[in-house]
Amino acid sequence: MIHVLPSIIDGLLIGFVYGVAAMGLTLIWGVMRVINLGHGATMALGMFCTYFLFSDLALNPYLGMVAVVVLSLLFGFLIYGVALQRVIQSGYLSTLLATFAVNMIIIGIGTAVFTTSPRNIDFSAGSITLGPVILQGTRLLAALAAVVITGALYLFLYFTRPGKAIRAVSDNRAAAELMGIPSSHVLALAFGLGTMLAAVAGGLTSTFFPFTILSGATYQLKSFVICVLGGLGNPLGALVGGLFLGALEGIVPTFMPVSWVPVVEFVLFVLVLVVKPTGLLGAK
Amino acid sequence: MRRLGLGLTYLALVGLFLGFTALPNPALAAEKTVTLGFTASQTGKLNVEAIRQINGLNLWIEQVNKAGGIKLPDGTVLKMAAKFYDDESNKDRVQELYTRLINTDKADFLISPYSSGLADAAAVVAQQNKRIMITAGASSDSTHFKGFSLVYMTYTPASLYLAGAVDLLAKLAPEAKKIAIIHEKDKFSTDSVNGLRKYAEGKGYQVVMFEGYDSGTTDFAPFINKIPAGVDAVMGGGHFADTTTLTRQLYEKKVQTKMIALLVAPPEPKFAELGEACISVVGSSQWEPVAKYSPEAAKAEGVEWFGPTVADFVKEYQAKYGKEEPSYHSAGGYAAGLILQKAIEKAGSIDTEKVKAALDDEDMYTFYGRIKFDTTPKAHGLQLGHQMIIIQWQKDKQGKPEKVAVYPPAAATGQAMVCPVR
Amino acid sequence: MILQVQEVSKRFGGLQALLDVNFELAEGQIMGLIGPNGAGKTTLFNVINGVYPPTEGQVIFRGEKITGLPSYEVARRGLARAHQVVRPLNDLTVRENVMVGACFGRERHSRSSAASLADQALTQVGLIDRADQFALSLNVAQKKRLELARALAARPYLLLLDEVLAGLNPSEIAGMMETIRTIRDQGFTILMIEHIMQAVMSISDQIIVLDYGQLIAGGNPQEVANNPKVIEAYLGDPEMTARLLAE
Amino acid sequence: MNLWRQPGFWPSFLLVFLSGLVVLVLRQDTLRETAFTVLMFIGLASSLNILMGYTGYVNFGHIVFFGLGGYFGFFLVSEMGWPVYLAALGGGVLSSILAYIIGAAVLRLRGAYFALATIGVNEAARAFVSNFEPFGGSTGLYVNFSAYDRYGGAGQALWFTFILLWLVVLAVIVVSYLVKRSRFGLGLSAIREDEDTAMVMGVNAPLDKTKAFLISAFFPGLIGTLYFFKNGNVEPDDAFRFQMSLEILVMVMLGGKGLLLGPIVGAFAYERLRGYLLTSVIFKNLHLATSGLVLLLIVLFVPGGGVGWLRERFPKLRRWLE
Repeated sequence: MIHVLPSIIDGLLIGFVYGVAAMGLTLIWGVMRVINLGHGATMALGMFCTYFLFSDLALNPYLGMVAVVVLSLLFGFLIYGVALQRVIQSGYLSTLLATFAVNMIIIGIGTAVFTTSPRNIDFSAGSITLGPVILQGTRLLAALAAVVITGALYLFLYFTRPGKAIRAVSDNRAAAELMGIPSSHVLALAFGLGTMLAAVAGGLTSTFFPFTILSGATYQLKSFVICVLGGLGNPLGALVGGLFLGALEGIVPTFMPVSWVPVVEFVLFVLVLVVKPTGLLGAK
Repeated sequence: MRRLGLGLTYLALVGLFLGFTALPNPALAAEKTVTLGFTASQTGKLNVEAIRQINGLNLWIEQVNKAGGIKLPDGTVLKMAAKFYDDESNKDRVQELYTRLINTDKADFLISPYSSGLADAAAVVAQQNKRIMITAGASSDSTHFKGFSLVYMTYTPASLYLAGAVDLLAKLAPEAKKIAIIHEKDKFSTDSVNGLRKYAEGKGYQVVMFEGYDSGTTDFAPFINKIPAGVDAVMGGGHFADTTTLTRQLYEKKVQTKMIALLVAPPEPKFAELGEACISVVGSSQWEPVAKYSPEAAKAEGVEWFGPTVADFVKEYQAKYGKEEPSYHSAGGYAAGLILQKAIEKAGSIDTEKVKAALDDEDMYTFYGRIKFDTTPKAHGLQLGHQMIIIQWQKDKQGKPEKVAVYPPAAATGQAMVCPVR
Repeated sequence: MILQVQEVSKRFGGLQALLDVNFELAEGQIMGLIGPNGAGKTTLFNVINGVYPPTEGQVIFRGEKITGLPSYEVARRGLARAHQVVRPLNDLTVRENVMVGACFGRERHSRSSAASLADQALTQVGLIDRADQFALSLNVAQKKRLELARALAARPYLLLLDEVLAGLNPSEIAGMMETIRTIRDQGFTILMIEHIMQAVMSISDQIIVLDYGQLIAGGNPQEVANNPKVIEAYLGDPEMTARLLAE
Repeated sequence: MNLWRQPGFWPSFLLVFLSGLVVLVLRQDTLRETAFTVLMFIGLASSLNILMGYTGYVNFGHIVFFGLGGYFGFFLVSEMGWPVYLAALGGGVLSSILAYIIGAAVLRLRGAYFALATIGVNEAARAFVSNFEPFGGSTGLYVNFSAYDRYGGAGQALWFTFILLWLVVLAVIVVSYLVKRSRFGLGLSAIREDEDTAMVMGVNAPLDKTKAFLISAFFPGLIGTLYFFKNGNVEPDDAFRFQMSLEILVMVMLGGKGLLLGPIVGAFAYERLRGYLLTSVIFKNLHLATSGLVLLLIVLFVPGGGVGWLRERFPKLRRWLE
């Protein structure tokens, strides 16, 4: 049982990054009632963006993240304007399919341009040995970055005007509109932020895992699980859900084959949805 | 329709044959194009290996045609032509495209796509439509337990892939007892490690960990964390991308063991890009440019030699595709062509039944090693003649990674080393 | 008695929506249910027809306990309802909307007999001309009539009408009142929530008054209108009441 | 009801009937393979339509029944030696039983929550099957080639499988139509439009939507068995491809959900479009992106799908385009 500790720590570190991706998804859901099926593809774009900044411009991946933030925010606005604005009122099926179409377009163009050969950011931040635990520097930094981003998001949502507007719309869309918050701008902003979080999470992941344009799919599914565990529409819940999932991925393999982890994850996902759709944290 | 098409081709061939024998000038031999149909993963997760394989095959086609084609006893000259599609590493596409290759493009012979899973899917279609398929880049034993009679294998079967590594371990570290196996859960890797496990346990080793990961896995931390302390060897892996990542993470996590032996990726030249992480990693290769197969050795064993020598193959390959040395995927692609060429020459025909009989009979040495097929109904087409070469990455004089053949002794170009302290 | 509501209470979290509500409704009558906004009238309807179960108490319909039964079971036993906020099935035609009532109501008609029943009900509410339009295309007054027709087509023993007059103009109200009277004359029992006092007073045989979830009065329109508690809670001004009754 | 007198039934039935017949008459293998794929998607999309179009429950995991039913049917063929038609029936029945169990849990959810849960069900099933040894774990199951002998060799077996698929898809069309025109179907429409109101009107929504789920799940199980039998093997990644689930959904939307003809036209159009893009020189590398663009345009500008648009544009055609 010596390996439990490193396992859990590895899980928690990656959990922070999962959490950031899931926060994006849950923010979009909370404000827009849209399940963004283009989330994974956006993450993959974040990975590529970081990769090219690193390999072509020799930009440190963590500095590169600033560029990723700006670009992905704009990209989010673009998607909202082109694919979502028109159908945002037509119910969840339309928006699901619109985001799925965006996903197909990104993956399609990505495959044609980047091919699907795996890429690797050859960046090492060393590793730290603490007794039986060996921590990879890149994972540690990614977790740190995730905490910083969460903090920044919190400050934004609670202490700025647009942030408060987003929260207001998330809580009650009809009421917020009555009070004159420009809903459509808020929706665009929320989608931009969600996209940004996805791209950043992708960028962070790319510093320690190889990736292709298709890599986002796995993380997108994990994000769904996390959002449901943490309560759909609850950004803080998403972070906690991410940590929970990370820890689960660390603990479960210690007593059953690793390949059973997804079975546990998705069964848990369905159970929580059915029994407590507000999430493990949420009120009944 | 197909029957009709075949019949017509027959009639045409017979007609041509009669026509030309009647003609006084034998120099005007009939020329016929033989279509080789295959799909390749130009996109999808297996494209690196697949493209090498295609390069090998295309080199063979080019050389055959340059040499004037295959001449049949009746004077017909066969020119080779390739017809291929991108299968995107997707099985559905493979089946759809092979059906198309057979029925629409009228392929005479089929070469398999790269990887056991895809080859398996294609083999079903080949057999259903009664076409001969030479599999290259596919080594699942199980493909040949399904009752196919027209599918022939170029590679050493998966179950024997890492057997040499176990033998090497016994030599290198006689006190070693415990092996941990981490493998991709696809057909090929599963067949390999099942064979490995059986072989290792037969030799008295203890398999202390046996875990599979999904194709496309990038995070191996949960697996690496499960490796028990004091393990003597870590074995397994899968295909290039995942095995490379596994190797890197084994290094980053400072896993201490005597030997790391992995599938598929280590023989690849690109594996050297891992730098320090690849040092001492052992892999098994279907073929290496340093291989010592020669017409003389073949003669000593009393087996016929066929095709170019190892040196010629490497030279021609580099001339066509640039500096990079051919890998075993490329060699396998070329060898698949040779297998077919030899059989067609022997059969003196491209008739499926006749070529099949020639293939069943085939026993030869090539630059790629010996080729001989199982002809029992239970495992028809399984490769019996060919042997694996065990390689290891070591540091050369400049400290750069260098690939050394270490086993079997007959093929070795250097001494094997134990995994250094990390 | 066709309907007996016995000591029904309903609590949502900390909110006591209904408390100890008791009343009985005799067959063939029209009973008006009145009370200020938020008094719990629609909640009472929801409890009666099984949208949610009461926290305490019993609902007995035609001698049978229906407390806690799901709403479709209640509907099958012969209790139909027209909603306050119209809820047409938008992508179905008007006729199909009404057929749903006939198919799944008390008599459980087959699709073909439901069609003719639907046409009858549509004729009765004066919507037959629009039978083939999509429900989406109706205006509010027409949608109200559609609600009524749908409930009627179920051939219920008891009709719950939730503010079917709200949002209609005076001539539409007169028409609807006429329709309700004919329905009663055909032998349906009706329990109706209504805000338009003049209408409810003139049409009801009995009236009960709900205030803050409690029943504060009951009786014929005259009695209720003169009940000081009612006047205090709801009507506010006795003179106004007198005027209303005089009209 | 006399099916033969229903104008809304004929176009759909004839379309599928004749296209199958043409393939049988021409007897070309390549054509059969293409037709097999198209028919398969018509069957899958039409069966999804029963739940998604008629009942309004958007199932992202329709493929789970294709996978599980197909796996079970294939298991019956390869391990138990059943003839393929009985095995397919077995696969269908198992799918329905599973739908009953899964439905008991997830049909309590509505809207996007239901959609999300079905994604989870699909992933859980895939992960489970790839660890489930009786089904061959991650490497799946295969039939020995001799299994085709009882149908007169592999070539004949493929034709036989094609005919079975054709019949199954015709059955899907007939059942879809009967459901749509029945009292039960009217109840489903009511549930789709407003479930609470439907219940107040007497529709037993929990039971009816479970029934719709069962029917909708039955056919993918049948089709899955036939498909894997044709392929000769089954593996978890082929059986539970989320992408394929989404494609089926796209087909329903493309043609028009809730209509009998919609999924047929949608499946046909989508498959042919993809086939064209894949073989075209210009679009070969961009086929996915182009399909995505087409989907986006449909969602944004023709939400009723192709057939839905025709119905709106030409009201006179409505009775034919059900």
